[in-house]
Amino acid sequence: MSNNLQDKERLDRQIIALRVAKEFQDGDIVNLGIGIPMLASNFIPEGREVIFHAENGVLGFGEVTLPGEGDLDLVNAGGQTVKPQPGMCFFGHDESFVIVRGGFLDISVMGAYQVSEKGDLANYMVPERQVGTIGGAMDLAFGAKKLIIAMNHTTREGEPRIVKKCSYELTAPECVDLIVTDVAVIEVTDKGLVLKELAPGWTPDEVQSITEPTLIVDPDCHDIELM
Amino acid sequence: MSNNLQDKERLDRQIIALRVAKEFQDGDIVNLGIGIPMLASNFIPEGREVIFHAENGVLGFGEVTLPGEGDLDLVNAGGQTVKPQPGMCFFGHDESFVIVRGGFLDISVMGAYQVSEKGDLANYMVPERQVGTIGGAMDLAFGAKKLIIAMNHTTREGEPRIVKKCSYELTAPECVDLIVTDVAVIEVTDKGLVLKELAPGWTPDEVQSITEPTLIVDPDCHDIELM
Amino acid sequence: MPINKIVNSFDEAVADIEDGAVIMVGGFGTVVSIPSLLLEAIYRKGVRNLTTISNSTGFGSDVWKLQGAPFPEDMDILVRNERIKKSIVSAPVSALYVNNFEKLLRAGKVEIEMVPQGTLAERIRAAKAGLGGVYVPTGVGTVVEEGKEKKTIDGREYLLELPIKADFAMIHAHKGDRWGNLVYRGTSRTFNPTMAGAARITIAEVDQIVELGELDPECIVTPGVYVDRVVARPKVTDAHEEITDAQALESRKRTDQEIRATIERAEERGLRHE
Amino acid sequence: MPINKIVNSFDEAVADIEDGAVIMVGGFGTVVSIPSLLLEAIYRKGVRNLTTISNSTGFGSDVWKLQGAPFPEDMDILVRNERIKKSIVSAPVSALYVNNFEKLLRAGKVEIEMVPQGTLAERIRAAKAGLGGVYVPTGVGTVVEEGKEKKTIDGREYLLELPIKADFAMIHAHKGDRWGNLVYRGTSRTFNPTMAGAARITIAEVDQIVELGELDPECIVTPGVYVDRVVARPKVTDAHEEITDAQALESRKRTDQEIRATIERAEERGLRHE
Repeated sequence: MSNNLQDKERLDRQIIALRVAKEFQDGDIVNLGIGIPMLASNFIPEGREVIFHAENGVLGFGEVTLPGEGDLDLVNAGGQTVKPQPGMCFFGHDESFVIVRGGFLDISVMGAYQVSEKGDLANYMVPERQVGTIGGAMDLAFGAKKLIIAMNHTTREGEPRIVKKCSYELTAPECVDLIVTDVAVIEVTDKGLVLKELAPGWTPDEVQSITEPTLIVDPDCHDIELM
Repeated sequence: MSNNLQDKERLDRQIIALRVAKEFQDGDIVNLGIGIPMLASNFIPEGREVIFHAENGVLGFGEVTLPGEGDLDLVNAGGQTVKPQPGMCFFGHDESFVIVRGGFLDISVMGAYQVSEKGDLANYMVPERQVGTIGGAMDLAFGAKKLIIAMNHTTREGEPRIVKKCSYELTAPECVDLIVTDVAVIEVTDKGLVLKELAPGWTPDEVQSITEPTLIVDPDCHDIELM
Repeated sequence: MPINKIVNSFDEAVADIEDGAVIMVGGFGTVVSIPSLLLEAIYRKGVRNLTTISNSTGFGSDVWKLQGAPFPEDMDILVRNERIKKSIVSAPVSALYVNNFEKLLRAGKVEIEMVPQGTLAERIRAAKAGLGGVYVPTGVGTVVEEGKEKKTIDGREYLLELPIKADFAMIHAHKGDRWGNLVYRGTSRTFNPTMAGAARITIAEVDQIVELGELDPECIVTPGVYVDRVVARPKVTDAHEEITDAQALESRKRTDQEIRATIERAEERGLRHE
Repeated sequence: MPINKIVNSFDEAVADIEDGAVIMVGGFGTVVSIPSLLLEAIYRKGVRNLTTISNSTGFGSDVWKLQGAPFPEDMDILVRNERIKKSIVSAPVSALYVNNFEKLLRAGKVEIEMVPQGTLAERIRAAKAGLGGVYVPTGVGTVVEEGKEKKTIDGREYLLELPIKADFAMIHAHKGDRWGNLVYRGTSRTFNPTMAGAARITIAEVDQIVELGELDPECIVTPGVYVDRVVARPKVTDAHEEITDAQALESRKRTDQEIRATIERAEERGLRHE
């Protein structure tokens, strides 16, 4: 990869989250993973009502509270205190994963180490340490109707994270629907990976050069849309 | 069978229920089937605290209300309104049968058409109509720690209900622990059926004469004890 | 747009239920636990050849009218009007009398799959929970095991029981809100929360619709995520008949006398009681 | 005799837990959902070679002390003191730092069976529900399927997952009564109600013991039938630190600024936002 791409400006975490949030439709039940995904809760499109699920047993909670405020018995799956909201309800872990595995989540958003061209996901085994934490990720990957991955397009070393075949342990095969990175929005389709949107200043060729599988450039490929 | 046995005085339903209730130990979780078993709730031994379960989703309800009184949303499995009681709680059918199948019931009491010498139970298929209702009986027979059958010793026609092998469809094999009839109390053991108690005026030979399998007469066999 | 699962009429709530649909119907024995007005509405709609999943086949509205029930229909409205092709059921007939379902059964007009009550609940939950099946001990060594895979696990035999999924689940709850959150009343939960979410579309008939936030989040039994439509029963003035004091006293006296008489009879017969 | 499941001390509550016991421990990430004092008590008792079943392996009391938690112990008390022979767990290590469990793992001092979180919950429920096993889709095509029976049901592949049963389940609840009925608080239910009843003996650590009848029968989450012992935490005065208005305002301003800044940055970069 050319060094100039390494230095080229990419979207930051907040803007990735902002783009992810545009996927939330009215009435969607959404689970947000730790990290960039959780930031998306700040950017629900105006006028849409979205219900958040957290695997620790809550549906319909509100925004994250100020640090140190909030009730410790009202937290999201990342342990952040959140605000109560009308319509919210609580349940235990078995029920929480009936909701996940039973297909009641419209959208699950999580991070990834690698995504393959078939939509295989690898995000639980910490590569350099050869240990991992499956946690709720595997159930979410198998259960959610739509799985969105929010991640940086390449590793710190500049290696592609979107690969032909995952070299890390799989979280789930053929589960990813949409990949939102710091340089592009890519849809996983039966025909392959379709490049739909680009970070400002990026060209399809540049994105391709840091992506292992061949991308299908959507005829309508355009700058990332945030509205 | 001799006619004089047919005419010999037997225990009535209420007294059978009274005898059954003597089995309830302090703290037992008990499910009572429709009919004679439900009558047992009137005769909990003095000073013992027993918690009743009904498969429609309640634990810890109180006594049956007066007819026409009571709350229609607080009924036992037979549809009789019962009184609320401190400690009571409600749940749905899945949870109710987790309790049954999971082995949380100390005692289940139900009626029967036939019980075999191995403790096989037949109580769901209405013999003369060749139709039946499994209902909750099968789960209760498989799940309860102790299964007590309360029934008349013979059919209306005087045929034994305690048989070598059930001729009716089984509810569950080898599940019965104790049989309380209108003439005897019989324990199902690995060695066979043990005659433990007799209705007043009845002899072991008389009970044997209306029982198909051979009874082992307990050395301590005595009149039915109600205390 | 705010999420709003509330629909305005029972006919609207069942408008997309077609001939041949697979429907779950919540409740247990007594009519108060049953989605009576949804049952009436699909009867009115005239759909036929239904496959129904329910605990029982109903006692019929006549029984419940005698009790003064304001909404007296149960499964029998579909049974007696011959709308059912197949019934997956735990308690199809009565030991005490020949019910309408038994008549259809004898006439060869309905198919039946009888399922132990706990297995029925577990199979319905399995559908909701996205499971492929569950190994259940209930029924081993009985007619229930016919045609089922049997497996010994940890020294005990189990039957493979498959999920039961429906096109529509019709349930009854006490209160509901616009997100579909539900609470029930007393022993009337029964199969209702179990079935919520086990069908493509879950329709809840509620006594009362409340504002979002009125239901205590600690006490919501069915999370709204399982529910697609909520429809309210018309309000009824409390039709519950007041029992007069004289009647109550008389009845209580009878019960007490019976208990005392039993103990006396036992003692007369030489049975000690304390 | 009235039923009374209340025991008077944490040491008494765990007195019969022996070396080599299989124990379930409720809770999730944050310490408020965890039976901290029961964990302390079994640590004090000195038992070793435990098999533990839990969601995670703990962050350690230092983290929670910083947050001002009055009862700061989590699973780490058993991990760092090397009391665990085998851990059946969903979230054993952290992506952010090397925790004590990972150190033991690297040193070969602990065995691990890692289970997807939903499968862990379902396997625990299966034990409680008397099931022989459940077919779960999660994990097909991953390392989770190793050594497991795979079955295609209705066109989808599932893994046979077996029940996880324990000798003791240690859980945390908000309030309990002498029958063992329990209610929880907010998001602190987690694995606690799931594990209640899945062991030979279930021990509930509660914030408060209440009189029988004080808990609303419509809102009891764990029926007492699943619980064998109830033990109360000592009362604490509300240690929750009051945030000053100035701090709150400052923090709120920061968050708002960040959101606005994000949108501005997006627009500067030519990304329309509305």
